[in-house]
Amino acid sequence: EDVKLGVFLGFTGPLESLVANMAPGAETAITEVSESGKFMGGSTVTAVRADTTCIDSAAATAAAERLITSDKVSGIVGGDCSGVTTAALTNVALPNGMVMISPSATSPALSTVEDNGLFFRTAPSDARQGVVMSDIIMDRGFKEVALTYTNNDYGKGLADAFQAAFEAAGGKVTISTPHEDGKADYSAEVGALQSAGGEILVVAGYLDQGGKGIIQASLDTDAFDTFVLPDGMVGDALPEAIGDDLNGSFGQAPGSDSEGAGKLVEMAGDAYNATSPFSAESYDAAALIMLAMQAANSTDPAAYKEKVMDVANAPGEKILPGELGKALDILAAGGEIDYVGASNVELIGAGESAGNYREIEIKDAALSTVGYR
Amino acid sequence: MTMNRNVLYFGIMAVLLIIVGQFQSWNLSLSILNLCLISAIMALGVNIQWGYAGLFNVGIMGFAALGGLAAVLISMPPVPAAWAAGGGGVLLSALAGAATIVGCIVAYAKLPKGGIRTAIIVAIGVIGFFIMRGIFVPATDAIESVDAAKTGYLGGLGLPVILAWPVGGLLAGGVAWVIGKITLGLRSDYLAIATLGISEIIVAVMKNEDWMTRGVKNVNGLSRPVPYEIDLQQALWFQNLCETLGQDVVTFSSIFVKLCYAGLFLIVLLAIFWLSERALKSPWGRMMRAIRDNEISANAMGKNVTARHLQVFVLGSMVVGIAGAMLTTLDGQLTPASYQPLRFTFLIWVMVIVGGSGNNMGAVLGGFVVWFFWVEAEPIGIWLMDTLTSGMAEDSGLRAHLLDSAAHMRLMTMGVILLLVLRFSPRGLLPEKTGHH
Amino acid sequence: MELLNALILMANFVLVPALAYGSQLALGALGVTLIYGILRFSNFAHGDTMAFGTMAVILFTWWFQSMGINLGPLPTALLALPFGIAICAGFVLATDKLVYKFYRQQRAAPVIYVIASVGVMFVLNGIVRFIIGPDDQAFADGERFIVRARSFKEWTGLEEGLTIKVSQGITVITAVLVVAALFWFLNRTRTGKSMRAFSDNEDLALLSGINPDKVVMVTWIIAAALATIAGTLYGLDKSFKPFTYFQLLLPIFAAAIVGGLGNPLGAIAGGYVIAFSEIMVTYAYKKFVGYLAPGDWSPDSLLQLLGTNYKFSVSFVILLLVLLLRPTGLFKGKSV
Amino acid sequence: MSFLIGENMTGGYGGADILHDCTIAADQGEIAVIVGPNGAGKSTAMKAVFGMLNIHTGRVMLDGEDITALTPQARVAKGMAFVPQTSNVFPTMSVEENLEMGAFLRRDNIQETIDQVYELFPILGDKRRQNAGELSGGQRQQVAVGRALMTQPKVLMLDEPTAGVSPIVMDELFDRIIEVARTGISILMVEQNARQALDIADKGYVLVQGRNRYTDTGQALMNNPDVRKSFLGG
Amino acid sequence: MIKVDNLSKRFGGFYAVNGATLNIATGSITGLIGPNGAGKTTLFNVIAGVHAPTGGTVMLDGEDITGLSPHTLFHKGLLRTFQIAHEFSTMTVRENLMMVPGDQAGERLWDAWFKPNLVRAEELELRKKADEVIEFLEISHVADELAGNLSGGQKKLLELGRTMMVDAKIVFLDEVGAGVNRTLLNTIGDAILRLNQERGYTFCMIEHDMNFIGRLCDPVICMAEGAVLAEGTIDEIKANEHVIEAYLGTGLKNKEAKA
Ligand SMILES: Nc1ncnc2c1ncn2[C@@H]1O[C@H](COP(=O)(O)OP(=O)(O)OP(=O)(O)O)[C@@H](O)[C@H]1O
Ligand SMILES: Nc1ncnc2c1ncn2[C@@H]1O[C@H](COP(=O)(O)OP(=O)(O)OP(=O)(O)O)[C@@H](O)[C@H]1O
Ligand SMILES: CC(C)C[C@H](N)C(=O)O
Ligand SMILES: [Mg+2]
Ligand SMILES: [Mg+2]
Repeated sequence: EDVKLGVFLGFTGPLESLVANMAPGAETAITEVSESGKFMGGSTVTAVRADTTCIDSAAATAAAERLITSDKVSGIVGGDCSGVTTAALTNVALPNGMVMISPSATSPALSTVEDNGLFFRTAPSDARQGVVMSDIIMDRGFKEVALTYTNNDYGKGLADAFQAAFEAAGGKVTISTPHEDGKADYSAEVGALQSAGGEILVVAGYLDQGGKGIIQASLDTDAFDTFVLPDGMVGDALPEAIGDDLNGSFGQAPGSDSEGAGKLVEMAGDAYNATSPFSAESYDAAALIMLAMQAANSTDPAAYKEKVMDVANAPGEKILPGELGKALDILAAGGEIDYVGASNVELIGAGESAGNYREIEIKDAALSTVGYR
Repeated sequence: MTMNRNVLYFGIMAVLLIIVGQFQSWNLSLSILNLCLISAIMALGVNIQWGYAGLFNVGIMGFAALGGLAAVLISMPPVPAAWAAGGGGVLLSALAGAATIVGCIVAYAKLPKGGIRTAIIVAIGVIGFFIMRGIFVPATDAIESVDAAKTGYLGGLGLPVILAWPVGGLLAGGVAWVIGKITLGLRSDYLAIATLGISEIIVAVMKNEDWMTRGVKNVNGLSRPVPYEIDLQQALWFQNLCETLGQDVVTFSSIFVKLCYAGLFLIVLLAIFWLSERALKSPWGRMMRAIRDNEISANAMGKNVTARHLQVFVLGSMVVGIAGAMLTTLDGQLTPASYQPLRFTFLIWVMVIVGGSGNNMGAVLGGFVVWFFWVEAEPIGIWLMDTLTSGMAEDSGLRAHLLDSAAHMRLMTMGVILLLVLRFSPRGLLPEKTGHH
Repeated sequence: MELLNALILMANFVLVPALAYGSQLALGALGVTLIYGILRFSNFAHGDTMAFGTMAVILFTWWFQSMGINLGPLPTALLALPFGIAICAGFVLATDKLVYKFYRQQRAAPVIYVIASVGVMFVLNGIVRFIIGPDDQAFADGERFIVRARSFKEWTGLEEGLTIKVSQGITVITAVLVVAALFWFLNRTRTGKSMRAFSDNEDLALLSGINPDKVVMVTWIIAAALATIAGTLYGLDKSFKPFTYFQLLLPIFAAAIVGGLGNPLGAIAGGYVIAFSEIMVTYAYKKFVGYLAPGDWSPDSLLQLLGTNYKFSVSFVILLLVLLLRPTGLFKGKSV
Repeated sequence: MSFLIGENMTGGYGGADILHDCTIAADQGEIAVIVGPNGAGKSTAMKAVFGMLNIHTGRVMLDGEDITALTPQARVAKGMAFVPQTSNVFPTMSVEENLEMGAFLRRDNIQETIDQVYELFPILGDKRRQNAGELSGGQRQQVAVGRALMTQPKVLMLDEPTAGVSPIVMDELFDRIIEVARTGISILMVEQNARQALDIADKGYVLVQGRNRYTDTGQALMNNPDVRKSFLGG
Repeated sequence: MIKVDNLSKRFGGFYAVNGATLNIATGSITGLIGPNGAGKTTLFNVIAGVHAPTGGTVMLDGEDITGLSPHTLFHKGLLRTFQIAHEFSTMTVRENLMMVPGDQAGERLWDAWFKPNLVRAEELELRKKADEVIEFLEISHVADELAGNLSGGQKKLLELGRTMMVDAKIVFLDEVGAGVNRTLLNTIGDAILRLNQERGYTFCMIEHDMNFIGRLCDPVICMAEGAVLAEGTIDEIKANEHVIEAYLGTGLKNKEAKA
């Protein structure tokens, strides 16, 4: 039997370059499982790509529709952006009883969305990240920050969460201003941010989008020299592109002490960049679906949706990327696993990642991990 | 001849949808159909403006967004806590704004012309603006902090969402009236960029005024004019129905829902089509064509060109607004960030031109054809790449690259289709019939 | 001292960036305005043509870099520019032959060209992403700064710094030169005049012995050159990413329209109007006023007229105001 | 055989034929005038001679050479010039630039010719910097004729050059045309101011419904009562 | 009927009309002549509301109509034709005529939608009228042709035909004769006379054909450089030295030499 999984990400549109590393992440897991020969008594798994466009709900809905009703997938990895994910979930997945595990939709609103237990995410809600980021900044002794966010549900949600946490802890946000991604010029934003003042600049954006533009322009004009980088900004591409000037900037991204992330990077090799944001989460999302199927011994979403939390959390044997074959064996034998994966998956609440964060700092124009929270 | 063409093209369209139904799925086919219907309505709206009157409105996106806004304002339940926190303030600031405008108008009318008048008007405007903002900003801050993750806005009226369709039309029409008053003196591409700009402004407001629309946090869970699949799946009569039809309950429930939507949309489409067609074929349509052809001359022949432009601008925008409200209803959510000119303005224009501007049938056909390929271009692109690369070695770099690029082939496929249609029938698939009366 | 600080602050955050951004828009708008002026349609594929040309330049730049050829302090891309222009021109001419020529023969309405250009835009979109991918590409090298804020502060002892990037300098100079050249070309040379004649009255141009094919060809070549130059300079200053080039289309059109379509001077003026209005209206004047105000007093509020989230809207409001006063733009553009 | 001749031309704009076996010709130094009712096909015949319209039968000869297949530009290069009846100026170019465009193919100094045109139509000299689109109807017509004169052609074809010009300018124009013809240039002209035109014409054609109805010398046509009554307004 | 008082119109720094003062008597056929660029068309354009005047007033039957828009003036019975034909080129000749009458029920959306019978009856009426005009202008064979495909002269005829579709008070004709066959022009002249006598139209016409002017017009006004140069009967005008110098000229010089 051949099982199909939908890889439902924004292959075109404003996040296309992030997705270039997310989709292979998910597909790595799929190939791994498929080639192990141990999945549900020797079934193979294939990935079917579909484009969310990240922004066009109608197109995303149609694509999800196609995945479920025409390609007959048994589970969906995706979507990527919170907006289209919500649309596809409520309009298509829910009525059709399809499981969706999103690697990257982090909007706090998704925690409470009505989902009949069909929706999970391997990314934590931004409500949590806001608190973590606030702690990190406070711990480093900064009391006054300027804040800019990418103007979408992710950026806004994260910025709100952060501002609330930071102000509750006694800090001051001098200005909170959105920026649009993919725009031609960010001089206006940088001018306003600099004028408002602040010791450092928090950039809740995307590293290859407006976020990078803002940082570049800030450095060029010497508006700020230290930046706080939340998940969407953490990736090798940024220090690579900007160089030594970024040294001293810090931030956090979902992730944990696990060796999982490193493993995935090894597995990815040169084919894609597994340290790119949400690449690891994509691998995990795909893995979780297949492991849950194995545990339920069924590809019927109604059956395996119950197993997702079980395989993701303790008790059981810890599973890292590259060990999916082992996990399948254990599950087939009726054993239990605690999937750790590339992003140290721990599902809480309504099925979202608990939110382990890796604190990073830029040193010598490269990311380095300085701790975990 | 044209009759045959109509039948032929719509026949082909039907066959395409059936093929999708048979080979992909009926669910997909129906959801394409639903979007086709909505697109057709939008295309009709644009056709009324461009095809009838030659108004180059590139602000479709804004009017569609206003329709979407109406859906939220009509159907979402009100948020009492938010109203308590800042509802009064918002109303008050609206009053202040209105008072400022009235003040300016009165000053303009009553005072003698000259520098002093200008100064006073500016003063009233500036002071009024700051008073308004002084009330407005704290009120909206208060509203937005009411459970921001879930609400943080005033909510709507909690009425049945279907009411939002006409209201969306009225809202879009009202705004169009104001815009038209300001911009309709502009010609061709100047009007185009002005309307484009205004539509960007409308969307920017929807994206940033969280107290009204939740901004980029989106409004989810709009109510529906048709039953929910989950409810159907549980309803006894529906299960029986499925049994008699020999259908799977889950699949058929979503098919059923889509059919309900399709029915509603079709009714709206037919009504608007009938009205448009009737108008076009009447002396009113002849007058509009004359205006489109030569404004100076039409004006000299006693036609009030400005008034007619405004009329047709408002009507067309209303139609787009209705379609916008329908679309948001179908989506079940309002995501202001999804209003992108490419999708909501250019694509609609492509529909009108590919279909045949000036011809209502053409606009409808354009809506169908273009939406169909907009959605199906992706699988077509992938299929194309697969076929192209099937001869290559499994591990060839080029093959991987080609397959990776398949998704981008969507735009490309779309472009190629567009260019081919325009090449082989430059005036659209169903060209306007000129010289007919 | 305080006054100097205030001035440098404005220069650093308003004047220099707006000049550079304005010039970038102007260079893009020149291409749009030229096509409109001569071939009489709004070319929506221009943004993607810029991306295509820049892509060609980048590929050559990489090649030169790999061979160790460079221009010292100047970016290698400048060396690659002529090659990029040649490729882009070739491509654009092919497009004309395959797409637009047919409509010219048909004497199609301008809107048909516009929509055809949307089709070309889609196709170009795909081609560029296909060849170079959707990602950011770095290709700038050489010296980055003419003046750097930190060094500036050290030299002058002022609190505020001033940055001028090499790319900004090149952009502004190029924009001015290109406009002057284009203006001279269109109004003073035989070929330039014949192009205007063609745009005015095609039939009569034929009757004057003007070769329409040549006019069209020259127009496209210049447009391709402009697109490539604009795209490359923009890419050097910011970054190259295909999607951004598509997004550039809107402000570019706004600039061309504010200035008056078909008029090169208008394109420049329009570029600056859009850039300055975006930046000045949304700038927070808090710090500026703080420097000027006596003593240590500084305002509490940001003194920002409108949030930067409305910066795009601001430029469109300005555009509207300009059009209401001058319906065909600052410099009396054409309208078809 | 005449210097310029459109022989047995039959053709139209794609629909039904407009011209039927129509022949018009002018010899060197000769003024040939075409008259006829509105819609008779006079302008169409001119366009056919200039290659702006496909004729499926018949041919056009210039100086003994068959030029039927040449494009309009190529005919300009061969020394033909044409003033169309409508939209015959470049509206957003200045008067002077309009004239320069007339001399587009010339490589010699054109200033002298420009001065001659200004002498002929003094008003144009005054308005040399003004855009042609802003001129009055009659002034425009003068620009159009001036533009054609700039070519220094061997054959000059004028489609109603005097429509809308004042009597004094019309006289100047006809005077000039006679002068031009005297230098050996062939002139082919459509006119509704038919009597004045036939008065100076060596040869006249009356075209009706795309066919030659009468062909004779200018004087003979003027004296033909049928022609006078039906086509020259009595 | 029309009183133009000290009217002026400036383009840039140039006065195209410069203090023109004239009267058009009710029931007259007033001729307007003058050298090219004298400002005749501009004068028409200002009177008909196409351009706003720089100064001066225009009265229609004692009512100040300065600066009113063309469509308002149309409904007051003031019609005009254009020197450069402004036909609706993508509509047929018949449609060009049928669209003219104002206040058609079918031009109101509500009636167009919901009162088809009313509209149909009205259309029949209009069509009949249009066909009469077409017949009269001898363009029946092109009645269903697109107006854009007409010959230059035919367009001029259509231009005139449009004024015949309604009951006008005063009609401004800008060189209807230019490019029109002289035999047909005589017929048109007859029609103008008939409209003038039978229906009481007042005409004001710009023309360069002195025979035509002479046959129809009394009085004749000659403009030059934006102002009125002379006014009188045709014979007075023809004899006026200023007019001869500026406008009429003294005939061909080269003719004899040629013969
Ligand atoms: N839009 C304009 N801009 C500048 N000058 C103009 C404009 N329109 C007309 N003029 C000038 O005004 C003067 C009067 O023009 P008008 O068209 O009224 O002349 P006219 O008397 O009708 O001449 P004709 O007999 O040639 O039609 C001309 O010299 C012309 O150049
Ligand atoms: N572009 C065109 N397409 C189709 N038919 C045309 C076109 N131009 C002219 N015709 C038709 O051809 C016929 C002859 O037109 P033409 O312009 O040659 O007349 P003409 O003799 O020059 O008349 P006039 O004296 O009015 O200028 C007319 O019946 C006209 O309707
Ligand atoms: C791909 C991601 C960065 C998306 C983002 N986290 C969102 O929720 O929209
Ligand atoms: Mg003619
Ligand atoms: Mg005139």
